[in-house]
Amino acid sequence: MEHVTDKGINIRIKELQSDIGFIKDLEISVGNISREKWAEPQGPTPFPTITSLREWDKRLLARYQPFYLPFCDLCCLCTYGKCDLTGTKKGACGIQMPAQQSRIVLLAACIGAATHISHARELVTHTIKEKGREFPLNPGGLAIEVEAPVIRLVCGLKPEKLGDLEPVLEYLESQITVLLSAAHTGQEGNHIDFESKVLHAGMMDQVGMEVADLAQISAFDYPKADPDAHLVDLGMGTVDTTKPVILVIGHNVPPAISIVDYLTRTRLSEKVEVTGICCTSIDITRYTAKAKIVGPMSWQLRYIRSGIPDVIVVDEQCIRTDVLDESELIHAPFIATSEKNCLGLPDRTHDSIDAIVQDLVSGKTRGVLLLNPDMVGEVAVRVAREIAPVRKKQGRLLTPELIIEQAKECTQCKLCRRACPNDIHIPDCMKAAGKGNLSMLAGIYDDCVSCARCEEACPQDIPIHTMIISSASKATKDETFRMRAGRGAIQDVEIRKVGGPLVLGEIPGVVAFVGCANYPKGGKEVAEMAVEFARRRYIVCTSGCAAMSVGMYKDEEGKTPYERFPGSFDAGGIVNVGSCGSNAHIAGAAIKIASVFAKRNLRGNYEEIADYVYNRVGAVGVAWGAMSQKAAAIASGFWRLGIPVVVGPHGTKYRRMLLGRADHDEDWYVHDRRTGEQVYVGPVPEHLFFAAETKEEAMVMVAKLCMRPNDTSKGRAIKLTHYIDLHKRQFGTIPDDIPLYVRTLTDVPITMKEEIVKILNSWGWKENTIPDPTLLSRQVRKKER
Amino acid sequence: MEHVTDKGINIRIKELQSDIGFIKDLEISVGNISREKWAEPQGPTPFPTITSLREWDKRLLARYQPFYLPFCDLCCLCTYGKCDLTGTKKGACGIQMPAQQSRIVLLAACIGAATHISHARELVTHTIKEKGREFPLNPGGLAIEVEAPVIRLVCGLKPEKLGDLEPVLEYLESQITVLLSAAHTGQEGNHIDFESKVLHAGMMDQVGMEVADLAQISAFDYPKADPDAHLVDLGMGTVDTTKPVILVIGHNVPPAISIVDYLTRTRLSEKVEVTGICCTSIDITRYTAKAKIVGPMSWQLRYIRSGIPDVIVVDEQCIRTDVLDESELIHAPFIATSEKNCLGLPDRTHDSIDAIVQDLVSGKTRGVLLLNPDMVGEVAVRVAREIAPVRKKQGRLLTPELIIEQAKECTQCKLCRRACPNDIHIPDCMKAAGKGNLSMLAGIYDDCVSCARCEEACPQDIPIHTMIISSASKATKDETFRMRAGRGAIQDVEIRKVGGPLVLGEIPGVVAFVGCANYPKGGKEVAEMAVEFARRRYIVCTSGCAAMSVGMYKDEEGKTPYERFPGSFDAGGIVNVGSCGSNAHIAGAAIKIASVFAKRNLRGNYEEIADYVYNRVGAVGVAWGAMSQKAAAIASGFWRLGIPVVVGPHGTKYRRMLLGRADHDEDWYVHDRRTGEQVYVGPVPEHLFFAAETKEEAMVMVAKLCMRPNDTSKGRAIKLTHYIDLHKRQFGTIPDDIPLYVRTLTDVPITMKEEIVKILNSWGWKENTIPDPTLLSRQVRKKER
Amino acid sequence: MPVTEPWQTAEIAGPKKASVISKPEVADAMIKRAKHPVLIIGHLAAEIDLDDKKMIDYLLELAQSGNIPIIATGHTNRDLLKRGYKKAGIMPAVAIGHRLTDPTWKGLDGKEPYDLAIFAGLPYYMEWTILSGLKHFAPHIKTMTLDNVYQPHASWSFGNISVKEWLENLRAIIGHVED
Amino acid sequence: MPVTEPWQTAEIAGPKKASVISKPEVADAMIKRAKHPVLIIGHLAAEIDLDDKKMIDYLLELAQSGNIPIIATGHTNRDLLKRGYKKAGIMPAVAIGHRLTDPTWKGLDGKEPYDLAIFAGLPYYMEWTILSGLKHFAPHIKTMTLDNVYQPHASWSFGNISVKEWLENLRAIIGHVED
Ligand code: SF4
Ligand code: SF4
Ligand code: SF4
Ligand code: SF4
Ligand code: SF4
Ligand code: SF4
Ligand code: SF4
Ligand code: SF4
Repeated sequence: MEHVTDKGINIRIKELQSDIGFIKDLEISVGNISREKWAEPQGPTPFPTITSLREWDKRLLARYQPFYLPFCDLCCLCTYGKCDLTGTKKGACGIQMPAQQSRIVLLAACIGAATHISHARELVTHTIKEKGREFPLNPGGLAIEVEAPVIRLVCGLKPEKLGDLEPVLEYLESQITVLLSAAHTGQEGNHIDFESKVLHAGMMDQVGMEVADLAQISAFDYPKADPDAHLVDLGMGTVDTTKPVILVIGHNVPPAISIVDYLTRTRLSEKVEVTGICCTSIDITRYTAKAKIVGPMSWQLRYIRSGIPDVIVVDEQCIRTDVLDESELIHAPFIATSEKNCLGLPDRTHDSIDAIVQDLVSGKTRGVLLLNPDMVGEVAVRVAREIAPVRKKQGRLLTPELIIEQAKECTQCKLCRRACPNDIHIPDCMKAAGKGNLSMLAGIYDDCVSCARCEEACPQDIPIHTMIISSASKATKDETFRMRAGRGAIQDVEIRKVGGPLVLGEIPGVVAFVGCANYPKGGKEVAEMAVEFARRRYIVCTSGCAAMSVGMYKDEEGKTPYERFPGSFDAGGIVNVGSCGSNAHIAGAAIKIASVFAKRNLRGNYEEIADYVYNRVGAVGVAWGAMSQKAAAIASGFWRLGIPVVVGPHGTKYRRMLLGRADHDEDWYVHDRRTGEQVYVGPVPEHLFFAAETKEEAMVMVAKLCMRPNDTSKGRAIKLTHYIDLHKRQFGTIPDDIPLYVRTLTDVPITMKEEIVKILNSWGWKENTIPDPTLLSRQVRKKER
Repeated sequence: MEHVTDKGINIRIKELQSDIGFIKDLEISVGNISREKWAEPQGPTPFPTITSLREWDKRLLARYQPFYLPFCDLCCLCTYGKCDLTGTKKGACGIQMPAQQSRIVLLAACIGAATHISHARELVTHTIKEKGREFPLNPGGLAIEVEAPVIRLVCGLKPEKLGDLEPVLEYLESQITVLLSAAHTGQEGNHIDFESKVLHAGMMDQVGMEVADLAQISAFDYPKADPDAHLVDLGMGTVDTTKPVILVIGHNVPPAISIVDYLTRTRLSEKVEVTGICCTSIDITRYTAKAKIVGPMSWQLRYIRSGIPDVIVVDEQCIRTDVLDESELIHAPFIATSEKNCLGLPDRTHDSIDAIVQDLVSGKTRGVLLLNPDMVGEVAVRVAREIAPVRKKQGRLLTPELIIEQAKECTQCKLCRRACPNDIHIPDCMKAAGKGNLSMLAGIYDDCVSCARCEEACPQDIPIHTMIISSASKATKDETFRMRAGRGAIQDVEIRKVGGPLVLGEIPGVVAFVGCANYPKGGKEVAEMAVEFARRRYIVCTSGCAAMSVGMYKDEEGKTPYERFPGSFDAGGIVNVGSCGSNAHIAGAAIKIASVFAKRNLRGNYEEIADYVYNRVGAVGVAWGAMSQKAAAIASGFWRLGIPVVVGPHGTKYRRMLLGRADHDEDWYVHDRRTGEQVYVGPVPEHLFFAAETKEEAMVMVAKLCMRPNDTSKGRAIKLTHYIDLHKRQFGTIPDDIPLYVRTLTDVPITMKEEIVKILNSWGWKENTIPDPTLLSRQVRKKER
Repeated sequence: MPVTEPWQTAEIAGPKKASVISKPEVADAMIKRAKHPVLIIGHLAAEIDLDDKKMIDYLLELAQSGNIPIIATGHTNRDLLKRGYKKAGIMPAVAIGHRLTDPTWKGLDGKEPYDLAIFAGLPYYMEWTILSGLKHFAPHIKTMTLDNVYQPHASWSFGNISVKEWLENLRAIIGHVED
Repeated sequence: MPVTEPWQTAEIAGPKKASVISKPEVADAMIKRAKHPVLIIGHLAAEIDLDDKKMIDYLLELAQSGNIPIIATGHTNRDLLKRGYKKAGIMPAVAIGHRLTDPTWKGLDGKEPYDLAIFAGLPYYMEWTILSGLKHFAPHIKTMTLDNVYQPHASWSFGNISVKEWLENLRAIIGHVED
């Protein structure tokens, strides 16, 4: 099927004075694509269909076999069901478990990609309305020439103006539609083809994220690829509770911008606190340093129940669906602002602001739906200022006495613990609390993801989660951190600088900490990992909720990682690109290494560039608390580009891993571009999607996954040093698979030479060559004889 | 968010001789929309967003409350899960069961709509490639002026050429993307808002279906709204097994057309049988009377295992995902033709046809993927002709001796029956078969949906389903029926003729039998219902698998319903509109009643027209075997238009009903357009989505659901007559809710006057007025005082 | 075949599952305790052989001896009329399910809300889905099924029991309720 | 708390569920019958108190008395080394799960395919998902868990048992395997 933008322009001039010399330079641009200004030749797959890259996918999937972890033995997707798919059983439609699981993965990836893409659509429409289609895209001023690496790569287009993004969106929407349809009963039946479609969804997602962030960076004048983007306040402790406080939650920044602009316009900026949770908070702090970030998604209940926010404004994505109820319990008026999340509220978009404010302040209505972001600022600010003195920050926290009293009601039935995703020993803590010892209960705070399932499960109606946060209220007040505002893209000059060292392996890798906050043991682990790799002079990137978790951590000197490490895309930097959608810039950086540094053609040339990234750029994504369908889509986009992703243990619930077989030598051959020979390069990277059991295992794996066939010996030695060192520290031994990663003796880290050579010898290791690696036979310059 | 087609056209002329009088009539059309030729004024909601019709939806959903039937107590959509949502428990994202169930309904509706829309995209792209963007849309020649009622209504566009359909598709794809995103964790949280989004998905689906069918009717020159469309062969018994036989399965006709065209071109039409299952067979018989329809979706295993097909060609949708394996077992080469359903096969699209044919015939490859439909004809025909003499129709049917032998292996463990969706008493039949009596086993054939779950469950590996169809092989051979080819749209002149009687109630209703073959007791019940209502002079419509089931039935004289009843959209007609996607014409007919007959403005005027249809057009959809996500989407489209849908008992697995409360008087008031008064009109129609337990219950309900507030007394009396008569026949009594449906004494059927008046009196019934009904206060001409 | 597994193998319900009616007394007690029980009979009751009678005959006996109102779903009323029983309410199964979720609904007889809904004779999967709806959304009502298969979404259900056992149980319940 | 319900309430598995190790002899028999068993120990084994020792101490004892090779997942090896055990293979849990689905894989020791995989000490939900993968895709292998919670996807699992009962069972198994 062809893509939507392949559309004719039909110009008919009925009567025209015959001499057409009168008209010169008639330029008709549709959807404003600047088609003709780009000299780079078009590659083989601009606007790829869902099968255009199937061969590439199959190559990856042959190395990285899906290991399915069915989340349920059944399928319940149509009225023939439920069908029992245990083992090799077929459902009524003939499907078997591998295809069914990959079908669910596809559904998740489609939901995730649709979320980013529809958000991109929203931002583009909004910014076009504000700035016009001709408004130039500007993610980094003069520092950036390749303004949209992902769009260039995938679509073969070079967008220059906001309007240029529209045909890209049309393409994405058409692909989501066709991908989603493949999940219909009796469509795709093969799991590898489903997986290929998952990768396509991921690629669409990546394009969608780039579209969205390009639009908002340009239109809202965010930091433009600035390594020194300003620092912002982070944490509940930073909120000035003496002021009226507005809380924004979600991912779509225009309503929050409307609040900030209204405050500026009315000179009330110093009078009202604007605080945020999730990506809206990241994006609003890209817009103004005055806003504050409370924390990642999992801070919603904590913050709301504290009673601090006076008005709650939600937009879209990752918002607890019960915030409306929670806001009511603290008597905070509520404003929903998204078509996608109407929460049953009355649509007051066409009412007068006075009337809306009055109804919210008087409590006549618990909440309103305002679909025009421009109204939100005035309504939210006026309501916050009027209600704050009345509310008096009324929250739900309990005094120690009340906690103890409640804890005494506990019957030790354990249902809370059995409902807790992290199997937290709540009953033990209750027992202690009942006896007056609240420290155990408070100790839960760090590991708790604030899902409140414990409360839901308790037959005694004990307000467990409230008790946890109440007993930890000191910890809450201590949450005063600084975080670097999302800088957006990576500069071309940074790429030029690190391109060589990265591709040769001398910078040991790029490690991106991204994704949500479904952590097995709290967010601290993310910060620890980030610091560890920054200290080891990897390039560390962050985004979204993970970027906040990285910031919620202080070293001995009281410095947060953002204060301690520079924000540049360089060895030892910690680079916060921005919100979830800013992940596109991390992919973009990898792509730009192929283009800006290695001068490969980008345009519509996906396979070659992915092959380049896969074989040369030692990048790894870590989504330690990956929770959402968006996270699934984001990961899929990285996989297709050949970048492995490590998730935490909850990530096994994504239903499958993509794992290599280091013991299958035959899986790890590449073509040498120079000679055309097939060369064994070892299992680098060993896995494409991997769930680690513990932080320690994750770190060792990350170090290992940074190796690439293209590493020079010097680079490989550096990478091996980190891998071996981490392995020793975390597991107590030297890894036993070292020989797989040593191609020539010069690969061996000098400091460990003796030890390693002994191992090599005992394995019967033989020296090998270091090729100019590629998986694509067409990349070979000199054909194999 | 604005829709995608709201896109500027930017014309810049740099140097033009100043006198612009030189250019006259410069027409630039983008995407070829013929914007300016339509005099009808634009209504309030062209290209509605996902909230534009929220108020209308809320009105419907207040009357028809969702009754959720959770298919599982859990949610497993993200890695916080699984979450236990039993009762009022919240998941880790805060969601509760009603929202979760409606979220799953939304997912299903999105998948269904995406399936139709991406198929429409495929057909439009294909036909444009063949015929060009300027090719005129022509669904009915001069008989049809309102060529695209749904598109006109929803989009406010009047498409005239194939190219005009593209912006419609862009709009649909953008809406699917945003709707799907609402299912992301932490987006929509309110069940009524989810349901509103479901309705939006259904409306998108309806537009998509219309786009697809318009394109194919026009480009492939199908019967054009022809009541006398040709009759075609239907049933396994009609296949000439002495010839090579090609089987096409699915929904996308171009590969099948390529087969027929190749046969024509090579003068082999008489030498090869082209047979089909599911909608591709419907559509290929719209193209040529020579093709044969084997049966609905559930005939796949039956037909393949019979060994008759020599080559199997699949395209997309509702295809068993194990047809590839099944084809291998009968040594039939296999051709997949859809990007959406690649089945892991090697893509041979760019190979030579000779090589492909050779590999398929030699068995070197079990199957190929051909993504260019134009290649399929030659490959399929040549392979069929070469392989047929070798295969010798080798099937898998068993002799009676072998059946008995196998049956003796049965241990009576009952796992087969426990796996059977229809709880069929297989173990008893096995016992009998083991003793040599095959009639019970053969008796299963009619009720069996051929899902083969029994076989999958059997620990003895008894080929249960094969035994069923083998023992019923006589029944199979007797499957020789005739069915009217899909006629497509309804003519304006037909609408003009029946509009009055329908709206006044004198034609008692339109009953549409649509959807899949997941029947509780075989397809015969569908035919029986269709005949019953045609006999009662309702207008009966059919489409898709249901249209085949209606045809697989003979009366005492050996006539099928299509032979017995005329094909005109008139009282007593049985109108096969075509494939599943042709359902748009049934909606279109309802819409045209408002427009062609009642002269209401269509253009972008959804709410008013839906209000019209809901209050005046006594139409009911029956999807007795509704199985798929498409069926869910189709139903949703009808609901938003105010047309109730009845499904079979398996339909409860769609997770919710939309049911009215006849006992809540306050629910059933309308505005009288003339007076503005609120008038009680009774529960008409009582339900919007209803699963019937039995055919008998369904028929009574259908008759009841045909009543509308606008019925004249004469019309109401006729409708009541049918309702009461059916109730008496099926349930043995006069219904006890008659008083709800009698507004004035003239409503009472004369023949039953005495009986009914007695009931009325015992209820304390009071006479009421018959309003000019509407749910929309803005429709009131004279405002209420 | 395990007693407390769903009869249709794949119809796994979730964490909250029906208690098994291990002996007739359990059912008796429930019925007797109920202030306003109702017996909902699906069309299969007239098709299923039980001894030399049909299942519906036993259900009818139960209703009459226990003075329990009957709601006939599907076309069951026809079979009740054949047996001379004219008092049944007629209502589709999904509609009665829906009404039962409304705690203010006073029943077909308008007396008071039903507090025990006894199901029998519906297609397994349809009874399953409706009982699921009630489990989640009708906390004010207890549900019971008298089919001989385990319905996990009910409050009480027989296990998957043999026809013989079933018959014994039904007879016992009828006897007790009469007492 | 019902013994054969999943420990995490919502982790409903499906129709095929683990047999409960009702007494230590059941586990013994399985272990003894196995030609090439393997013990996979997750990091929680070193965190969970059992009596005055840690769970890992008992597992180690079992491995040594039964001569069962150990694979350490997560960072468990650190804790094994602390206890002087140096022979453990090190492999992440998902990787070992994946390898086990390959019937030709000869194990970390290269001897012959494992036929019994004993899991212990992984986070409940992660053990759950991996055991699910094995239930579906490693029909050639039996799986067992020695945690004190019910893992429905295993072939054999304890029920949700008390620490006391668990300890008794583990001790008995260790004793028997030694025999
Ligand atoms: S797939 Fe999910 S929703 Fe479906 S039955 Fe399994 S747990 Fe329930
Ligand atoms: S989609 Fe297939 S496996 Fe799933 S319920 Fe339907 S028939 Fe069964
Ligand atoms: S709120 Fe915290 S303690 Fe409670 S279930 Fe969720 S993670 Fe566990
Ligand atoms: S669920 Fe409630 S009563 Fe039970 S152990 Fe937890 S806190 Fe105690
Ligand atoms: S990181 Fe995850 S939870 Fe956080 S905003 Fe992004 S998708 Fe949501
Ligand atoms: S989407 Fe919500 S209810 Fe579902 S698994 Fe995730 S957190 Fe639980
Ligand atoms: S193939 Fe027929 S008999 Fe077998 S399980 Fe399916 S419907 Fe029942
Ligand atoms: S599953 Fe097989 S063995 Fe069991 S009753 Fe059915 S046919 Fe007999």
